[in-house]
Amino acid sequence: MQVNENFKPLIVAFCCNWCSYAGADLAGNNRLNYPAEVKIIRVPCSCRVNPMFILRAFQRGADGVIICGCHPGDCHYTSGNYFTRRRMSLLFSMLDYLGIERERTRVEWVSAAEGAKFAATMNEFVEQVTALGENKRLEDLRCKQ
Amino acid sequence: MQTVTRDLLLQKACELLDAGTVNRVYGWQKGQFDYDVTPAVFSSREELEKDFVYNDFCGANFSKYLIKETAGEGKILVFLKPCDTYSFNQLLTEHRFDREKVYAVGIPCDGMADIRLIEEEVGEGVTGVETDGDKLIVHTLYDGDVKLNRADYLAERCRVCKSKKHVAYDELLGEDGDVVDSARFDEVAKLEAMTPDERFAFWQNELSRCIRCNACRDVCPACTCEKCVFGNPKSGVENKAVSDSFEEKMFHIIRAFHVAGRCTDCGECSRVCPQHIPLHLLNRKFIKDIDAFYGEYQAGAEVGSRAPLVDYTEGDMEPGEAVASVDERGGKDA
Amino acid sequence: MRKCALANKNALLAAMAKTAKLYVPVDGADEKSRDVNSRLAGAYYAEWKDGTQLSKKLNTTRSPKDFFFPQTENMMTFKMTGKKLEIFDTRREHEDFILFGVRACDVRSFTVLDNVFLSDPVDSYYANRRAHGIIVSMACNKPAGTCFCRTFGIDAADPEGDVICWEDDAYIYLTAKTEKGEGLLNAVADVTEDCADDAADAVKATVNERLDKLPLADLKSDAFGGGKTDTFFNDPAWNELSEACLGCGTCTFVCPTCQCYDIKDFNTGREVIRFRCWDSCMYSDFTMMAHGTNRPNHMQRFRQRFMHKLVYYPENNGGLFSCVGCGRCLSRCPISMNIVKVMKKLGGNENAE
Amino acid sequence: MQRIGVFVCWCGTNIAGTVDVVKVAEALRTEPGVVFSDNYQYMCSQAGQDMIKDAIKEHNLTGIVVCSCSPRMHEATFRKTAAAAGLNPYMVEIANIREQCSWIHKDMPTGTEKAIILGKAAVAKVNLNTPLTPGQTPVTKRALVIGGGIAGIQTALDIADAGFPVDIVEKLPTIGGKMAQLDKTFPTLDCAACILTPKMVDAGQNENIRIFSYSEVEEVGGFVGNFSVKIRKKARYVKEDICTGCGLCTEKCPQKKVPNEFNLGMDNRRAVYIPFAQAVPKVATIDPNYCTMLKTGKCGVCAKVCTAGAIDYKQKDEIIEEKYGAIVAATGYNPISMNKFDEFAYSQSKDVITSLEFERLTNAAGPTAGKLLRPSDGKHPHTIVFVQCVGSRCSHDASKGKEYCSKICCMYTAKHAMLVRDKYPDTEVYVFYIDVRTPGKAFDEFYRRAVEEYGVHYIKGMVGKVTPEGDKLKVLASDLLADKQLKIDADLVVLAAAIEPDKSARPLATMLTASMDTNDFFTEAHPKLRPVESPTAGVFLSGTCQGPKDIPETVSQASAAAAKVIGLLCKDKLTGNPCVASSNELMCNGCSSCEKVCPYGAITYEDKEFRMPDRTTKLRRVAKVNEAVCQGCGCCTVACPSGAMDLKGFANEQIMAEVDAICK
Repeated sequence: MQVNENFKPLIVAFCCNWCSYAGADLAGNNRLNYPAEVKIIRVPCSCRVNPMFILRAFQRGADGVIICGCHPGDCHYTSGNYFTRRRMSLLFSMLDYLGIERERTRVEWVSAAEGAKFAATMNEFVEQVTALGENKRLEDLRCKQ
Repeated sequence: MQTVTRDLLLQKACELLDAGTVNRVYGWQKGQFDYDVTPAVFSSREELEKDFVYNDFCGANFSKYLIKETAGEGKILVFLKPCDTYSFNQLLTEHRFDREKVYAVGIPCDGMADIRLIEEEVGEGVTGVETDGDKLIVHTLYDGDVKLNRADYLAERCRVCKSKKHVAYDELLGEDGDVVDSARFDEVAKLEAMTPDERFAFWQNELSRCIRCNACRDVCPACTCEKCVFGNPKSGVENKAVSDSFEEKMFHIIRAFHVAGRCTDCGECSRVCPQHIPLHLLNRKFIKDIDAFYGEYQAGAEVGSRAPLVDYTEGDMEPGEAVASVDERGGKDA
Repeated sequence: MRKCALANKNALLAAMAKTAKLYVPVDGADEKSRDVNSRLAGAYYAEWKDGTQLSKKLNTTRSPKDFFFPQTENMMTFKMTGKKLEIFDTRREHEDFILFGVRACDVRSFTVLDNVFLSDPVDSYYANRRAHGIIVSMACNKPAGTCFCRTFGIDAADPEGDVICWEDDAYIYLTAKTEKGEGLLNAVADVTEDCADDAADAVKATVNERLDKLPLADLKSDAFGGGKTDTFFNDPAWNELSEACLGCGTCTFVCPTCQCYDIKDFNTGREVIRFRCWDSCMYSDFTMMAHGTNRPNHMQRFRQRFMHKLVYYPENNGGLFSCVGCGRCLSRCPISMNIVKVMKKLGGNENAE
Repeated sequence: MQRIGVFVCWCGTNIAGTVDVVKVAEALRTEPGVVFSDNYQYMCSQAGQDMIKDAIKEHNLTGIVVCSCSPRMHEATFRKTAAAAGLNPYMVEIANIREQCSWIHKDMPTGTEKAIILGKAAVAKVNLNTPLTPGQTPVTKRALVIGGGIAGIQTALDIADAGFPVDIVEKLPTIGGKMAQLDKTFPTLDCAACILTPKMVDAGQNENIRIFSYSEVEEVGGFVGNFSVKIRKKARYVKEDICTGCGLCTEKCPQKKVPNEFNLGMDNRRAVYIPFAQAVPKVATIDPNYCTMLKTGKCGVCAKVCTAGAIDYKQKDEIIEEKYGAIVAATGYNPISMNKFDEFAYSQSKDVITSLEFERLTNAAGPTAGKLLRPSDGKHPHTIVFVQCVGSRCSHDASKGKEYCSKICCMYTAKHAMLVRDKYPDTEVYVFYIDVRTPGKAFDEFYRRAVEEYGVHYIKGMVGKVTPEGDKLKVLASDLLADKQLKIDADLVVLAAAIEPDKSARPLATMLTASMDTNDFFTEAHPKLRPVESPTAGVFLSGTCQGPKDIPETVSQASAAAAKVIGLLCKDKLTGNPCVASSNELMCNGCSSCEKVCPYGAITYEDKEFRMPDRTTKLRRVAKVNEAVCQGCGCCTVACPSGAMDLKGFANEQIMAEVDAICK
């Protein structure tokens, strides 16, 4: 695979309001760097993330999508992330089955106390997606410049 | 050959009509050729005697029609093959029709033939197909009568039939069968064993044929939304035609996801696809994954069962593990 | 009339391909391929390249109308810069292309489409493509069981087109019917030779003989046509006929003459692409307007499609039916409901079995 | 079309240090819908807020975007600001350009570029925002406590003390629960009855408390603040208001052979009975399963002897309907059945007993009047073996016992052992344990006293088998620390049976739409932060129905639950969160997917008639969201295949607009 050295991936991160978004805030509070390629969308719970949002992000040119929620058992709404876990397991497995690189999707549980984990996860994910290069398999050419 | 005959079904239908148990019959109506059977409502003995047919081309699953038909007055008789009964139950689970307004007669099924396979073999001049025991006699325009092994020309879904057992009926004609330990996941396992590039190429080739006619959706007994997301401009995924290769994938991923855990694997989507896209391989992937990740689950086996996507356990696999676990399984099965 | 030995068919096609992009019917996968699904999907048009094997199938699954009226077509784009709106015309002169092996029914479908798109106001998108296309038609040596082109006065033994072809065991015979056709034949003169004008008559005779024997050979269209709206519109049989229809768009999308489209906008985030795409009168949101839809139930939508083919279109187009009897809907409809069944049900005694 | 104002905050240098705020404001000015865009040093300051208010008024803004710190910080602030200027507070969106931008990026161009994108996403969202108004529902100022054990009693007393009426529903003829059966309590060894019965009397006499004893909850409808509950008051064949509790009937009743459940069947009672002397209400109850009059129509002794004329053989079950603002589950626990533990010979010998039975044997009001005598022959036992963890921590075989620790057994066994050694110093006491767990105030000291002062033999190891032989119980056990097999001839074996939630809890949870864990303990709204609330709004948890706990813990949780109830009942109206799910009836097909994932039971269905485009009508089942109950997680919106279910404030279109803006 040809790797474009200047390639900067576009990463959409869906973060639940109660844990992961707060974890991201904590990363900020502690001035923990992670790439600007990561853009966070706040959702009430990871279970609010519809597979359509993920596909939409890929359609519009995202190179990776990550969903962050409370640790299993800690969901603010008691069970939301359990549903997220099932939905995303099946969706990601399906995307993999269609030949779309599995490294472009990820679910990570990040608590409000895990600012460091949030930053580390984002650094790692960006690196992983950068290595893959541009998302070609799930792109909408009309949305490319 | 089907173990139950047209005459037996006809007799049962007339009997129930005469007794006033039902006032209509959902059955198969004969067409121009033997293979172009149309689902139809019959309301009298005369209509039935004239047009009712039961042969190797009666693959249509009537379950979904019951949503519309139970809105009418009185009870309707419906003939259900084993695989149809799963859809029947699934629709009941989703409160889609009134069970009281249906008289379900379970009928054994010996698999249904696929006219496309036959035409591919003998060419397009087919004018009729008759069944003679384990042979199909194909009448053709240019090659006379051609004899084929019936078993080789059954539809894919019938060759890997998952169940000969009826899971719902008011009355059963003939003997009930068993759930079959079928090879229906073999093709999925083969794909799983491929490299991502091969898989991508495979699906690109298949899905690029899609003409977005929506036949798969419209025939699907699990697709009973009042308004489909693909027809709703506010849904963000609405589209009438494929404008881009992305949309082919988007449509089929979303559709498969929406029926995941609810799809009974009746195979109607693949049967009706004018472009012969193996859509069942998407649905079966979800079923196979669900079985592996969360324990075996057959949608429609029981009315009221909780679909895996609206359920969870605290010890479920993490998405990363789940995807990785497919490698091991794929490798083993293939 | 010109002819070319079948052994030299590749050379003939190569010569054609030199003049313009050449599209030919091919199979989804070769017979040996394990890719059963592509094969069963049927033939389709693809660009000819040296050595491309032509499909032996009678017809393609999708009709060649795609070349003139593609499923989606961009019409223009809009761009907002700050508060300023710009409109870009995306129309470009289409390149020349040749469609090879078009069947008589499909050639007629172009006439049906022309009547709609080329009459005033002319559809410039369609006209552009049409002007640049050359139709090389091919007589149907082995019409299929589902064929009924004769019902609508189409001659599968002697199709229309810019260039007409016949094929027997040894030769392919070609004759030009239009100026465009003449031009093409001149361009392939090196790989063809002159032959008698009646050289293809034997083929024609065989085809005619076969057409006589088709299962649907007796289907008549006489009961239908312009002015018959009142005869059929309120026929109670529509309820029964439409009963099992799923309301999908399969018949519409494989139909060579269905011409309805919707115009939609796609916002890419940078610009808005205005495109048109096929629509189907079978869809519940077809021609949805602010007040709702004008055909609110499914029977009405179902009726519309067949009334349009058999009554409304002929009424507005000098009696020309907008069904060409290609049989695609017969073989592709998920529930096997089709225009033949409709005609037999509604068409009075002459179509009774 | 919206008229949006954008306000970019510098946050001193916190933002302005790495984000060119002027450029951000400039870039966002040309976004669709934006009519005003400016920046300021501190948006959250009074001056900043005034600037926003002025702009809202001056430019007739319909929505605002504040590019500032995290919404978790100042979203509420800016919503108030907007409201003060007459703008709906839910027309405010925050672009987090501090925590998620300026603080994590080092260089100005990167920070600025990202801030612009985050701002664009917020603008895109606000373009689709709609004004939201929180719903208000009145609160019925009455609470229901289900279960009349110490947990229920404490909760009821606390609520009643705060001035709110409260009803206790108890399925037995008296309140008191398990604690009434206990002898002494650890670690202070004060007598259970002495501390419990005054509370029972308090509850019985409190003007704000009604006790429905011998009653069960039959149906629960409604939602937080507005529950309506049907209570079945079972016929006790005694007029409660007339019975004086004199007990004459219970002495004269000729049916003497009824196993006494209060003493766990170790002695008998009459067919008409008062469970124990301090019962509240102190009213007799006729047991229809044993009463000759009720079974055969012949007898009537109790009616004859009752001077008050309280006996009523014709009494019927009564259904009481009442409205409540809050419901507290206090359904308690039971020791598990010993059926699956026959290695301990529970079914083979009367001298193998459970700890609760042991409590009754040592209780002065028990079958032996407090003398420790073997049930089989009434002799004094000289060797007693206590077996810990019978059915608890059974992770190796979850089908046999429970995986969890029952928490109270270590302490009550230490108590039992100590009491035996105190009263009967000639008795040898062995305790077999896996671990001894004594976390609690004065707990470990208590246990150490048992070992060190009272000479109880604590042996780490499990009892493998108990075999009755003659009048002895042969106990085969292993001593893990000494690594040897032990054989003990015991006179009495006491099993510390695991405790499990009462069987009535599961059907109750279904009625309450409250969730339970796999062990049938009620789940908390949050295991750490909301431990006495069920995820279902308005339902609270008290005592062991939520998990194993001892008396002090139960009482503190009971009071905590009461405090939560009081907090709720104090309000005249409940203001909801307007960001709740709502179902588009025209698109819903009633498939029930949403209902199945809702943790709050906020979704119900109704059959509704719809006018179709062709003017026919169609009856369809459609989902309805109870906005007072919905907490707005949005799980249902994804479960819904048609997209009929959407979440206000985080609608599909809004989130996709954000995605689009970010990916532009």
